[in-house]
Amino acid sequence: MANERELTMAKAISEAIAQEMERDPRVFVLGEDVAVYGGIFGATQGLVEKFGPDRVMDTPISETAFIGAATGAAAAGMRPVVELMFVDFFGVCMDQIYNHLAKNTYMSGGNARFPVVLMTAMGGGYNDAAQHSQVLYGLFAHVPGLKIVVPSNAYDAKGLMISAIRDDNPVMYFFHKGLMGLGWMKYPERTITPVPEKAYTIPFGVADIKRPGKDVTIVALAMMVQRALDAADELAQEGIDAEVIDLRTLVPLDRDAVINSVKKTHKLIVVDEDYKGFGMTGEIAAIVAESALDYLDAPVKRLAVPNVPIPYSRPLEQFVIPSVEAIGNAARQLVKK
Amino acid sequence: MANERELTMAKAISEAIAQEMERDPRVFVLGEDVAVYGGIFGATQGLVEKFGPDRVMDTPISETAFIGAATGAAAAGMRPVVELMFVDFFGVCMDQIYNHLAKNTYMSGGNARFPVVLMTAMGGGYNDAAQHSQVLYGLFAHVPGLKIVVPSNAYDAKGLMISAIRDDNPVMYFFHKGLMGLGWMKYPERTITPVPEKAYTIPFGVADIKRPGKDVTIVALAMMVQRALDAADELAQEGIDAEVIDLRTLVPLDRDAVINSVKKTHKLIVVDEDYKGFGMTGEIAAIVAESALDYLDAPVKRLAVPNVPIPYSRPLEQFVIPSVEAIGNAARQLVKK
Amino acid sequence: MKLSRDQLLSMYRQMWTIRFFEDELAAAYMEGKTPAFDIGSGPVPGEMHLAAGQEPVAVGTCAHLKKQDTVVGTHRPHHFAIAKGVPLDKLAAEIFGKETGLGRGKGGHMHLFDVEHNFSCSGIIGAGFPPACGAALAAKKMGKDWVAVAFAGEGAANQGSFHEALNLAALWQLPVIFIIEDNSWAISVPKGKSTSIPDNSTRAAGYGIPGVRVDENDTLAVYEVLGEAVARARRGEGPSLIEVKTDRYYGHFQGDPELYRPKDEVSQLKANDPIQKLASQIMAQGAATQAELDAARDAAKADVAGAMEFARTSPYPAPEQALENVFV
Amino acid sequence: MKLSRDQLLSMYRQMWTIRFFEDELAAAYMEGKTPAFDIGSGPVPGEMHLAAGQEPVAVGTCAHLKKQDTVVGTHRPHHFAIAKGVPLDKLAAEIFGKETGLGRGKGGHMHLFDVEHNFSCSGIIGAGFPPACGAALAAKKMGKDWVAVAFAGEGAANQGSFHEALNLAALWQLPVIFIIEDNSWAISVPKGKSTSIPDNSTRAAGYGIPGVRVDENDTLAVYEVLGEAVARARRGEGPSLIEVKTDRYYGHFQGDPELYRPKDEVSQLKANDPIQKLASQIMAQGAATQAELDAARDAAKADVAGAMEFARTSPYPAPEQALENVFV
Ligand SMILES: Cc1ncc(C[n+]2csc(CCOP(=O)(O)OP(=O)(O)O)c2C)c(N)n1
Ligand SMILES: Cc1ncc(C[n+]2csc(CCOP(=O)(O)OP(=O)(O)O)c2C)c(N)n1
Ligand SMILES: [Mg+2]
Ligand SMILES: [Mg+2]
Repeated sequence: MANERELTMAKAISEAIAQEMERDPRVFVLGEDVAVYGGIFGATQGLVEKFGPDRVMDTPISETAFIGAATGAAAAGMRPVVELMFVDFFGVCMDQIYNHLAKNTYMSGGNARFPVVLMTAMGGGYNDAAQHSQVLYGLFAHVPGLKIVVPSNAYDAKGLMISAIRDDNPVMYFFHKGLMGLGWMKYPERTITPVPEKAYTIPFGVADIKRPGKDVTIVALAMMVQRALDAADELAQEGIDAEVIDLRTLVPLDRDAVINSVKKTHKLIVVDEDYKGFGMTGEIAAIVAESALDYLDAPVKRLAVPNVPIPYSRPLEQFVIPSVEAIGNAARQLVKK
Repeated sequence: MANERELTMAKAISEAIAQEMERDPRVFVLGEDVAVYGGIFGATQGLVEKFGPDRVMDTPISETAFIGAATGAAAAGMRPVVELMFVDFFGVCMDQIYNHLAKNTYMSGGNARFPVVLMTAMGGGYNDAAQHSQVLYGLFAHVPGLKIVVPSNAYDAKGLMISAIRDDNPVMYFFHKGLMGLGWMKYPERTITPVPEKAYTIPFGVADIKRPGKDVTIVALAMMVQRALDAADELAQEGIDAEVIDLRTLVPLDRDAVINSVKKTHKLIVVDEDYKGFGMTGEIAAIVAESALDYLDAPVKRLAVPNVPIPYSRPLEQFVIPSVEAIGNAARQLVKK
Repeated sequence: MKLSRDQLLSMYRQMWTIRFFEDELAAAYMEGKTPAFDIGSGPVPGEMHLAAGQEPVAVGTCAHLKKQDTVVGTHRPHHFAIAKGVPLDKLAAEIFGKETGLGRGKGGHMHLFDVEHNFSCSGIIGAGFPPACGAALAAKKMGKDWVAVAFAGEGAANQGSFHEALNLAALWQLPVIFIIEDNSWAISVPKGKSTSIPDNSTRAAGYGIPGVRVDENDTLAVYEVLGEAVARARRGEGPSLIEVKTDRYYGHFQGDPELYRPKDEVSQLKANDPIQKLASQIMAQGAATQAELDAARDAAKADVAGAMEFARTSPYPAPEQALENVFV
Repeated sequence: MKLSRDQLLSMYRQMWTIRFFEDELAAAYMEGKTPAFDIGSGPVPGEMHLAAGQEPVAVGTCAHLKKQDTVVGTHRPHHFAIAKGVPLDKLAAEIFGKETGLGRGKGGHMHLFDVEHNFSCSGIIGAGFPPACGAALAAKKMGKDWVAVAFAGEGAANQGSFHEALNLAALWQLPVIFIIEDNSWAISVPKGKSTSIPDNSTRAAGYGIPGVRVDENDTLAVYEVLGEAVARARRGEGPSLIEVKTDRYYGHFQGDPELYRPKDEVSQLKANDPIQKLASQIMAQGAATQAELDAARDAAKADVAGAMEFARTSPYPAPEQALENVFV
């Protein structure tokens, strides 16, 4: 059955882009090693073969120039999908991203449109150290003007990418390297899912309850969704019924999904591969402290990278990125209380 | 009496730098318009006249080059004070700041030192629009490796600057334009304070209770401290006794000051001139939800810029930056409950 | 390239429109700021960078451009906007922070977006080079002969974005023209203290593209050089880099004490005023009479007065509008 | 500049040290990654960029440098580190993620810091230019004749940081040398698809400084050209820009399928191996015998074996050490 076809996240993303390129001649792709190589993490695999080098363009290593060019091309009527190879490199081009792409629509009073998808690889766990392992979406969610998309499996990845390309606003699309289903990097089984062949969209701002539960709410994104699900499986055997909420987009943010879940479970764990301070875990905890305080039975728990750069050595890196075990233990502690 | 001498924040900062330059020949200053002009916001006024152009260097408009050069000079034994004219420009040089200056010490296993003070102007309220009005310290506090200093008056500004220059770590020092006491921009009276002539230090990570109170805790930084104090004055006349906590540094963060105050007042307002989402207000609220949940009598209140770029037009800008009135009303609501 | 009488008169009028616009703004800016200057007060608050004296680079360039061509300006953007045809009313209203402005009052003087005339600008130095490349890339992809022009100050030519954009444009043979407006100053820093070579157009050699410097603040000289660059771009032969010498009459921003600037510099510059120069050139060519020139000037003055009136009488946006337009 | 016998032998030995180091690492890297390749497995996980074939640019340059001189390397840093004198043991241990490594296992192969030998590097393309300027500025301020060298790939020369640093260095006459290592590839992108001109040294003209290209992967040719550049810098006459042609033997990173690369490219390159070339040159000069060359090679091999052994037998850091060293 066609519907039962399973894809990796990388294939789901490249298929989404290909389908939109077929549908809309204004869509084109640019970035470092996106054409001949097919994207270092495979997000653009097969595209240059299908659409040729005018629509799938390898760029020089000059992120400011080509991301800024995407903004300019969008203003002139195109719909670029531009790849920043690792999100960790944002510092060389952040001005074009946040002072221009993100703010131009607002500064124009809504008159100008910038339909750009800025996609980027994120995440650690394979010892790529401090400059190649971060997720950083919290930082981009902090500054207004970018929609922030962070899929955790192939099905979501395709639908969210199609929504991103069709959106008339700048969308930053983060894919976790360890979820892409690459032949050369370990990935959780669950990230490979059935993916419909036809194009479909997933709306932004709608969290997905990846596992319903009644004892404790676990809010997460990307790899941490997968780890939360693994933890939930273990917890289930101990009689603890965890609800796992995959936010899927940080901007717009599905506040209600979090609040409603906490109203049901009365306990909240926020798990993040981003730095702990001043980020996603704080925001989610704050939303609950603002809007569902009386429903909380126990202090909020935050698991995240403990405000240190990502270390290289394996035991160090494994220590700082929240593990299945750490998530499980947090839940056990909360439920015991 | 010498101790009673009052200074503006701009003079306090430039005096601190001058005293450290006298004390330590390794200290030098570089940045755009820091020499002949004396710094657009006066933070380096009088320095080139005193120390000459070799120690106070005007740079080309190339923040990546000169901030990266500060890092390299620090590695080689100097102690640069480098100015990024407006924090809003960070996007052109963020890679040098956060991937290098901030992470190098960690990546070297603590073997390399980078005693750089990166000082920068922040803040709105004078209609300078989306690219010249942000505070953004939440973003820098999110990424590890930078100490984050944000003074609210002249006394703190001098002591914190001297601590910053003497620190062997990278310190990012934010001054609010509207607190500098400039002849050409309105400022709150209270930002001008007595400032000792002698050099003195203020330790990082120690919040200052700018006004003790028992009914509600208001946590703030910079201009919002001044507005909170104004609101507290009004509230006092209505019989509401607000405690105003000036965090002074975000990294390190004085968690205990916040927690202890909430344990006393049972009510928390966090006021911020930064964007509301994924920032300082979330972090402070989360700390309380983690560590003092049971002491909270009422939902946490967050006042901050509502996730829009800073608009230009006066009524729009005044709407998005928390006002004395808004702070007062939040306190009134909380205390009424 | 021979300019017709109408073209010359229209350029002359544009020069005056720019000059009057800046002078009127300079006056409006001071309202509410005396006796005590407060940058946040008056009908036009915030930073204000005026381009009086710099008309030639804008007018001489934009005379070659069509509506579909893209212009990206700088933090000192009014002369470019006016020369590109941005409606004066909406321009002025935006600068006054009014609901009727180009950006409904959200952008302000450094952030002007006119979708119809393909004009935009930014307060970030050097930021205009990459989006201009993108507009040129789009034109190429769409098979149009549209070109894009990025203007920037001589101070901006030391930003990394300049190099990246030049390389990209040359590599992809984009129809884009980079114009460095050399007014000798970047705030208080003179060119010799910021730039390792005297002439930015020599940097073109590092990208294998033509580089030309226009060494006088002369509208027709700019027009001449840009004619070739624009034609080249339209023919699909790629980018050019042009540096134009020009003169800043006002301070870097209004309120700048200009202590760094030789006292008589500006008065000397004004002795070679480019509007007078253009008038002489037109008269020397016998292309128009003094009366015609005066009429053009008067028309410009009236246009500016009308725009200022429109701006002043337009309503402010309602405060809650601040929450709109983050996304479309 | 005439090299003594000892200098030549020491350079020759260094070339072999680099080559053996990279080859040994290539082997170690695959441990734990067969039959199924997983980048996060084995004693050396993560990305791994090897510099075998690129020895000349490192060895020919660093032969002019003293301990106090600064070198900033790239994401492909081992040849620079070894040539600069970074101790092999600590270098290898860092790459194996061990407590005894240069950065206590925190940095890894792209982030090597040796304070004593003034060596550092970064995984961010183009990021090394500015800190090298800073080291040179510090030397100048301290009145020392120390120089700084920033190495970068030909792909990096299109980053904005390159332009900014060149301008700053030329403007301030800093004792810094920018060396572009042209191995023809930036991952899968050949130079002709990234760079608008054939030779990066022509970009020197945009800054008014000397630019030279070394057109062969030849250690002595690099040595020769760098002699002048380093001497110039030490004399206080400012920066130089040098591009050196070199050859990448391995993939961009280990595990790179290299589908973009002509099949026989590497074997052709190896026919002109720079270590063999240096051997022939030394022999031709009569500076050393084959036996002496062999002894140098064997010594290099033993050094590398010792370093790998040190790395393998050193302990891992304790997990909680992850929380240390954010600040000193
Ligand atoms: C990235 C960045 N750095 C610094 C500034 C502050 N700044 C505004 S205008 C200016 C000088 C610009 O000089 P130039 O490019 O020559 O333009 P001009 O003002 O002379 O028109 C500077 C440094 C900025 N806006 N953006
Ligand atoms: C700012 C930035 N952009 C992109 C990358 C990804 N990247 C790593 S190596 C590389 C190619 C570098 O090519 P080159 O400078 O020629 O060095 P080589 O690998 O050939 O030694 C790229 C694009 C990066 N590390 N940093
Ligand atoms: Mg200028
Ligand atoms: Mg290369």
